[in-house]
Amino acid sequence: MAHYEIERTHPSFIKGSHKGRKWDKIVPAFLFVCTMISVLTTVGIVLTLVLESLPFFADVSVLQFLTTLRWSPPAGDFGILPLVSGTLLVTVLAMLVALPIGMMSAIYLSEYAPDRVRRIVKPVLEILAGIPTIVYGFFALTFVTPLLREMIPDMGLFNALGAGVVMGIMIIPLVSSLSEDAMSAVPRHLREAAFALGATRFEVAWKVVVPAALSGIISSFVLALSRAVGETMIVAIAAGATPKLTFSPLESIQTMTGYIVQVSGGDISYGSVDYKSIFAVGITLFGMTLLLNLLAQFIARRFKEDY
Amino acid sequence: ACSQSSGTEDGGASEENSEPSEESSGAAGEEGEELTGTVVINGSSTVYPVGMIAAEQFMAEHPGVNVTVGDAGSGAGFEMYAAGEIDFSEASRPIKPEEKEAIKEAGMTPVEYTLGYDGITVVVNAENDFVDHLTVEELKKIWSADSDVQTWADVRDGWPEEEIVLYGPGTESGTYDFFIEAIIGEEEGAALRSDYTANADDNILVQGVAGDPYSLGFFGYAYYAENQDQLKAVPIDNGDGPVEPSIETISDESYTPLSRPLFIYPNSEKMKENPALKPFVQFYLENAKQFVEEAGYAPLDDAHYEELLQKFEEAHVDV
Amino acid sequence: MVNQDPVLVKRAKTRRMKNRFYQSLFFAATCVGVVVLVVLIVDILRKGIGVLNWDFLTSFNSYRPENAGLRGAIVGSIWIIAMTAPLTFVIGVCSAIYLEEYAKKNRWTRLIQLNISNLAGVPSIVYGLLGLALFARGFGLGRSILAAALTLTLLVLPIIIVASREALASVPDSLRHASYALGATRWQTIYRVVLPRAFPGIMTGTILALSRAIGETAPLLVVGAMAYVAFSPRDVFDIFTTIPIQIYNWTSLPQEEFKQLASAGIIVLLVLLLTLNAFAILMRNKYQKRS
Amino acid sequence: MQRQSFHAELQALQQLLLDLGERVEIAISQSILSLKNLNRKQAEGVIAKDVEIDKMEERIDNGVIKLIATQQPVAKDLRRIVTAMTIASDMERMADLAQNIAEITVVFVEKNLELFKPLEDLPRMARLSQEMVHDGINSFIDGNVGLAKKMAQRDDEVDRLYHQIVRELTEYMIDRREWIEPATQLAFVARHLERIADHATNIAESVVFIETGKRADLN
Amino acid sequence: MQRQSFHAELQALQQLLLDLGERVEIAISQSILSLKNLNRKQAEGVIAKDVEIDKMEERIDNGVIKLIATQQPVAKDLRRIVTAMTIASDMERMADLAQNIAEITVVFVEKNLELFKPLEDLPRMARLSQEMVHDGINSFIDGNVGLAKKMAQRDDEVDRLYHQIVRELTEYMIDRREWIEPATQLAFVARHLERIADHATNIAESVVFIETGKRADLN
Amino acid sequence: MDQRNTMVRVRHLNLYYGNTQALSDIVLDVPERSVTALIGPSGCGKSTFLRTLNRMNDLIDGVTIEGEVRIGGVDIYKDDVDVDMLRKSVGMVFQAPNPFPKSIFGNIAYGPRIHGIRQKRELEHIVEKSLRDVGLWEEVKDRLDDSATGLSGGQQQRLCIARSLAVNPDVLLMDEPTSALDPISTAKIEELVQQLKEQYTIIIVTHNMQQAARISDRTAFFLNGELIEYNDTATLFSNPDNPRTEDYISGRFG
Amino acid sequence: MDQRNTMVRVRHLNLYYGNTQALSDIVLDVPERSVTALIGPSGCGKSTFLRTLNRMNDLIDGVTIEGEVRIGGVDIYKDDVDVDMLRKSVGMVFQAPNPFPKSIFGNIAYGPRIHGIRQKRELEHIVEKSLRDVGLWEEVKDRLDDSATGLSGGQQQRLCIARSLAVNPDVLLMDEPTSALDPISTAKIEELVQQLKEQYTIIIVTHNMQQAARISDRTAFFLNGELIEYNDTATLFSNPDNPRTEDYISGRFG
Ligand SMILES: Nc1ncnc2c1ncn2[C@@H]1O[C@H](COP(=O)(O)OP(=O)(O)OP(=O)(O)O)[C@@H](O)[C@H]1O
Ligand SMILES: Nc1ncnc2c1ncn2[C@@H]1O[C@H](COP(=O)(O)OP(=O)(O)OP(=O)(O)O)[C@@H](O)[C@H]1O
Ligand SMILES: [Mg+2]
Ligand SMILES: [Mg+2]
Ligand SMILES: O=P([O-])([O-])[O-]
Repeated sequence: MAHYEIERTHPSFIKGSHKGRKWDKIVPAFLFVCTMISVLTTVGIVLTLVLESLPFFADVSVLQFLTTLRWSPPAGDFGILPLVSGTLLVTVLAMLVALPIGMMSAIYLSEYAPDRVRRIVKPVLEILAGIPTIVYGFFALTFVTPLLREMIPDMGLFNALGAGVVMGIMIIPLVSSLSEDAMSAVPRHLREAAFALGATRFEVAWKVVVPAALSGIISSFVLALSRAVGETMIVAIAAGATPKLTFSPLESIQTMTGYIVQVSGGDISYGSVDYKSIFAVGITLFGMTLLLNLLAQFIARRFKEDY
Repeated sequence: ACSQSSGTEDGGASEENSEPSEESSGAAGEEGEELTGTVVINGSSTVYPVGMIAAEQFMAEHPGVNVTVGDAGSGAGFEMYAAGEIDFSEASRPIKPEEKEAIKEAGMTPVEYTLGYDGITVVVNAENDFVDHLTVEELKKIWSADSDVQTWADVRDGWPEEEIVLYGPGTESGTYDFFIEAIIGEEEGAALRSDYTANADDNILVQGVAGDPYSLGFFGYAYYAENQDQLKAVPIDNGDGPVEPSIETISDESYTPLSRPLFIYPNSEKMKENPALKPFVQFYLENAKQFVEEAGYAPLDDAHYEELLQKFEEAHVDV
Repeated sequence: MVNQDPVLVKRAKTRRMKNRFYQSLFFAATCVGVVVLVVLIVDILRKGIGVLNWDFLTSFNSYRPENAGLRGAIVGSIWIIAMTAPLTFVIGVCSAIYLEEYAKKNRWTRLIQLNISNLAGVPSIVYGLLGLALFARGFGLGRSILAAALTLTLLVLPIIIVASREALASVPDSLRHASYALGATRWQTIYRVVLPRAFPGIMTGTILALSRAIGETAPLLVVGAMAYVAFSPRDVFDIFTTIPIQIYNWTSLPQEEFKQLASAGIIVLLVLLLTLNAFAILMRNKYQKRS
Repeated sequence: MQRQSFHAELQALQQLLLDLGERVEIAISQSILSLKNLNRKQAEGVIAKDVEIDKMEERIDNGVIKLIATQQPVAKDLRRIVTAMTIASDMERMADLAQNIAEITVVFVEKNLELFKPLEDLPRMARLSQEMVHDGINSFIDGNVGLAKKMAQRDDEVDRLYHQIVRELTEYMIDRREWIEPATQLAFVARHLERIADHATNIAESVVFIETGKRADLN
Repeated sequence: MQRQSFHAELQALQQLLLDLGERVEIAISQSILSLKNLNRKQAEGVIAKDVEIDKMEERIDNGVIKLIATQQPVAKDLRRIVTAMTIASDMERMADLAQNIAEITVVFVEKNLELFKPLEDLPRMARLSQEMVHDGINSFIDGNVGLAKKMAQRDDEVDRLYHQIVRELTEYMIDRREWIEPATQLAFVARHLERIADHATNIAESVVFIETGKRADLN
Repeated sequence: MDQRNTMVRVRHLNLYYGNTQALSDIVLDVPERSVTALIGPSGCGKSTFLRTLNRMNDLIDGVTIEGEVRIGGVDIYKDDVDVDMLRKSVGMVFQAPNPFPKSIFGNIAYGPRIHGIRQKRELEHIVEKSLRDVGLWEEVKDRLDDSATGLSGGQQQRLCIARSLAVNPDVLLMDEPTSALDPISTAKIEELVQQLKEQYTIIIVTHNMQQAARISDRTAFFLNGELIEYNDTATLFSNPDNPRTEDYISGRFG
Repeated sequence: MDQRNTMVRVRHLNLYYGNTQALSDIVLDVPERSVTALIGPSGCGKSTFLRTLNRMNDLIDGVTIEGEVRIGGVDIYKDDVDVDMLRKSVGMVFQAPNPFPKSIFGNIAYGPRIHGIRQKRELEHIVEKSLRDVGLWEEVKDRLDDSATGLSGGQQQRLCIARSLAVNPDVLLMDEPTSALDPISTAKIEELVQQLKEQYTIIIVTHNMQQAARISDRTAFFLNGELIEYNDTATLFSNPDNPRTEDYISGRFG
């Protein structure tokens, strides 16, 4: 091998010959501070909830809080389970509406609809998610529930069903849009592969696109789920304010969020245990959404498909 | 800017720092000169309409003053009072000892003024033709925590054996507390039965009772008054025969025991630093009867309002 | 094609029919959302359009329904958005840039990411509790526009961060490499290549986050929005109300007239939101066409 | 193993060369035999077969061009393929020379010339040349450089024989006038055989080139 | 125009061939001249130059292999490149034959043989062959199939001359015994020239093949 | 070769994307069990033509097709043709390997499953046979349940070919199947194509002319949507009829 | 050629991704103003090696580098080297054309701008010169303000080369610059490389051995992270020293 002993010397990239890189020091520090804000937010939320609920747990033991089957502050019964069951009931109902409809809409939009239709319908559906929730609350109470009561006469005016259905409608676009995004992200060549094997559009959608987009779809489900768990105004208005350990969708119930918003707008003394209980409920709610999100992360990683 | 400016817990004395002095200097209370400043009211949502009427009418006379009214709830009102955040608190129940304690600890003394009454109205569906009245005992039987009333027949013999569907405010409401006090009794831990349909919004309760032929509910009189076509008020017999709620029967205190007093607790300490506050309170009390009526509540007799003014003047001669 | 198995041909027919059936089903499902939206809007229009006029937009609230208007709430909402928008935009985009472009992909970053997606799922009322304790009380901002704006900023921050991160991540690495290979520093690369390309995506996320902020009720109730505000706030320390708060308040009053006003308020809010959404959609369509 | 089709085609090409080599060997031995026995028919057989050999060369040329056009060979593969063409051309030349010898047989028969002495050295030369052809082909197929290089010695022997034969023939011519014509013809035959050996040496050189990438002068 | 570097290399290869052709022409004319004048020095010059010609053929071969290995030519380009090798080999053979003629000159001078009559037909034959070489190269460079095909006629003329010369020389030999040796040598010269013309015809055939992709038998 | 039956018969095919014509009057016959290569510069319509043969162009809005395409004698643009069944008969392999994000087994079994084969035994048989046909069986038989995306690029592409074979097609269309692969994987695929032509009619688009030369029996040269020359591969590459073909294959172009 | 100065001098270079070694003891000298091709099977470390020359590997976490890399005599892994300026001196062109989503002008002017050139006149001059150098000027001079993404693939790649030239590098690294292009665009880029070597030292990775053979002066053959042979291109392709090289270039592999 030849050697070329005479080397060029070219010191232009020795340090010091280049100015104006101060930004590269300042910028990351600033960006880091911004990022820390969201961390501090969590710290703030946890601190607030814990500190404010400490006096409550001084009065009501955690065990009592978790195991008592009744929630009746005037009677001194602080069992979170009725509120949890109310929350779960409404959430399940909402999911029963939102998941199938959202999912089917997503499939229609991504696999069947002509491009023009998709470009119009998708944002139209997204409007549903942007409508303030108190609007939905009254829609549930004054439109949907009466309609439902025509069909199920012995249903109460306040009921989990109406609230759940409307909440489900509200979160349809969460499922349909995000799932559609996930399905659209499935590369075209996978679809072509299936078509080339003689698959029908339905078979392509159901056996190729949906499985490939599963992690995105499940993420959208979980996002919808935590939105449903955390939704306040619809349930406050339409589901009633009756903490009840029940799984009947026809009855009036109360959710955790409903309880918090009603107490914080009520007349009870801020010094009372009753009032402090909203922080205990808040921390439970926070814990539940945290759990859901962890689950979502786990599932998303589990179903992560690389195509 | 507004009058409250700091969240420090040690009361109002230290809070004038950000007060716009150019607005208040020399203008305080002087007749004929333009009054400026801000008054912040918060507290009961029941009393809120009264405060709003007062605010609006006061501002019509004193365009330089801003009066804002919140409806965060009686408890929240006292809370903010203690925190020194508001000039004025409204309540649909008397202040609780622990709330008074908190406010005193912050260096303030809440003075209570009763504005009038809200009659808590027991209502049934307009189609209900068998309920002519209810006694207090019957109400207690229906609503007590250990109640075994399931149908109307359980309340009074001869009434239909139809399930009685109950509507009422939630536990967080002042009305709930008051109803317990008036009907169930005053002992600690007393509660209503928990299987009724609760809601914080009286409008929603109206809908409930109106939509359910065998329902029974209770809420503020104003909500009944606005919906008389769908609801029927139930006369209450407190031993002196059934009395139907109306502005008159509530006003003359013949409608018992469900007449609930409405209060305001102006912040005396704030008056020292907020020149607009005293004129506003004075205006409020001077016209309280009219405001209460206009809001759909029952006023007291004129003598009461004179007493109120007197009490006010005594309390604030120094201001 | 050459010799078709008759069994397969028969099956193919049923498969084709199955496809048709599902196509109809999926179409119907899509219609559900659209139909509900139409019903909802018609319902609200029916209730509220009667009282919607110029006076309604320019008058302050009043105890007389015929005089009551939305002015204080509109101004309040605008104040809050004007505060929230730059705050969330700057903090959100900066966080996203840090996480996507600077942070090493280690456990801490994953933890921060988990934290952010968790924050996105925290119920808004919990933010209200935080805003009350932290901004109104802790920082002594009181029940002010600033406290509310900061609360909403925290509330919608995760939305912007997630959307911006996605927009940044969708910028192909090849562009970054091209820039580095020309001797650009990291910040020059981000500022001149990555951000311009990700901008439409970031804007879409921002607008969607802001429309969420505009429609929020519960946290502002807790932080202390007023129900009756008959003047326009002058600075960020002023007391305020917002459109959804006003709507909520009107619906709780006994008089039927206020309920109509509430519906009219909802119409105003929807128009505002639809305008913002339309803007976001235009952005996105433009962006999608390019890529 | 990669590129099976390429190697199959390369194999086919080598087989063609092998076949061609065999035919050339036969042509050489038969032509010299026909001369020895003055067998006109045999000679004409050799002449007739030359057309086929030309065709085979053509097939090899086309095969090489197709292989290059379609398989982009490089390095040794490429040398092997390209050289196949040179070797085929050498063989075709050998066959031509054998044909020339066969033609001389025909001249002998037609002109009724006589072989003034039994042929000995010429057949020996022919045998040597023919062996060289054989070894050349084998060294190509096996990539056997050693074998190829050894062929150079035999070529020297052939050259020696050639010069000896030409000298002897010249003497015969001087001896007897009627031997002039047949002797001249036989000198040509010797010359042809010497050329055949040269071409065989060319093949050996080609083999060295294929295997080492370097030219060797074995002549 | 695409693939400039490829075409530059192709050009260079053709230039090499052109140079080679010129040298071969010179070798042919000088060898026959040396014989005519029995100029030993001139003959030795031709012999010495043959080494260079061999080297040139080698360069062409290597150029062809490099071009194929690096440029993947197809179709006419490929035929042109591959055939360049065949043509070079033909030329090298012609140069060899010219060298052989020069060697005969040396034999004449060394053995003091006499040219029993002034050479006329042989130089004519040489001129014809040389022209054929010239035309072959030109038709290759220009891709001129017409010119190539015309060369076949000239080859027939050369063959005719060859047979005539060999017949005459045989007669000379029968006439005078001492003419036997020089006449034999001259017969070889004629044979060599005939071969040179054959090789030139091969070039013509190659040109036809390049341009049409088809083999033509012009011999 | 011309003794074989014609598998694909194209007559006067014109194709338009909206108003722009992408294919002009294509006439071409492909004999069965042979490899036909389509070459030509980028955008000349090779892929478009290929996709007319299994009606993949149906998936694109605004495509108009005129003329006749017969596969195994059937005019595939007639109304009564079942497109799904057509695509079953005419397999397709794409430029970049596109395995489904499923297991190796699931990838191969996908086609048979949608066409109604449910029995595990039968599916296993098909999977093994298809994988053997592409020479992948030995490499993957112990990890049939692993994700197909974990395979190397070359293995993935052979898997995709196996997946096409699993539905038992008559014709196999390949659109630049090796352009995303390294030379060694490419060589494997090329060998595979040589083997597969014993059973299938293969039409392959390639940018690589040497590849076309190496593996195909016949080659079609497209230019600007026209079929310029369709010829024996050896002829086309050593002695094309059309000067534009020669210009293209010898790189004298553009 | 051996009279030329050494531009790139690599001594005993080892590179690890985490714990796995990707380059082993590479020793190699690249003379200035020449084209050096890097060939080898997929994953052998060609791209990795290329990226050590402009320290693009710094962008990847967990990379450890040992040994010495000198460019123009300077050890580029010494502490006092300014990486950004190094990358300015050592340009890089990537596999797929990656123009910025800016105008054609904006693409070329990007580099000069970040290095501080602000004057419009000067920028225009640089843009024109760079575009002329890659033979794109005539094609695009009337639409410098159009988006660069509207160009064809081959034009885009030439634009990317022009963009690299605009910051006036000494060395130009190219990682499979034509693998995404059609044959005609490829030919243009190859011609361009031939012209550019008059001024620049070019190191090019290619999967296409014929390309390496066509355009490079010297070729380096990598295998499993080792430099197996580094030789004159003509020698390497006609008569390689190492039998593994011969096996690879003649496709007898894997
Ligand atoms: N979906 C489409 N809509 C409109 N025009 C298209 C579409 N697909 C391809 N074309 C156009 O049709 C022509 C032929 O395209 P096609 O993809 O068949 O070319 P190709 O020969 O396969 O090219 P390549 O070698 O780049 O794959 C091109 O001009 C292309 O721009
Ligand atoms: N970022 C990375 N982290 C870990 N390993 C890597 C990384 N990049 C490359 N490798 C590994 O280093 C080895 C060399 O990779 P490199 O990309 O340099 O190969 P290459 O020769 O360029 O291959 P190709 O021809 O496919 O581009 C491979 O085994 C690869 O898997
Ligand atoms: Mg294509
Ligand atoms: Mg690489
Ligand atoms: O706020 P309230 O007075 O209605 O309880």
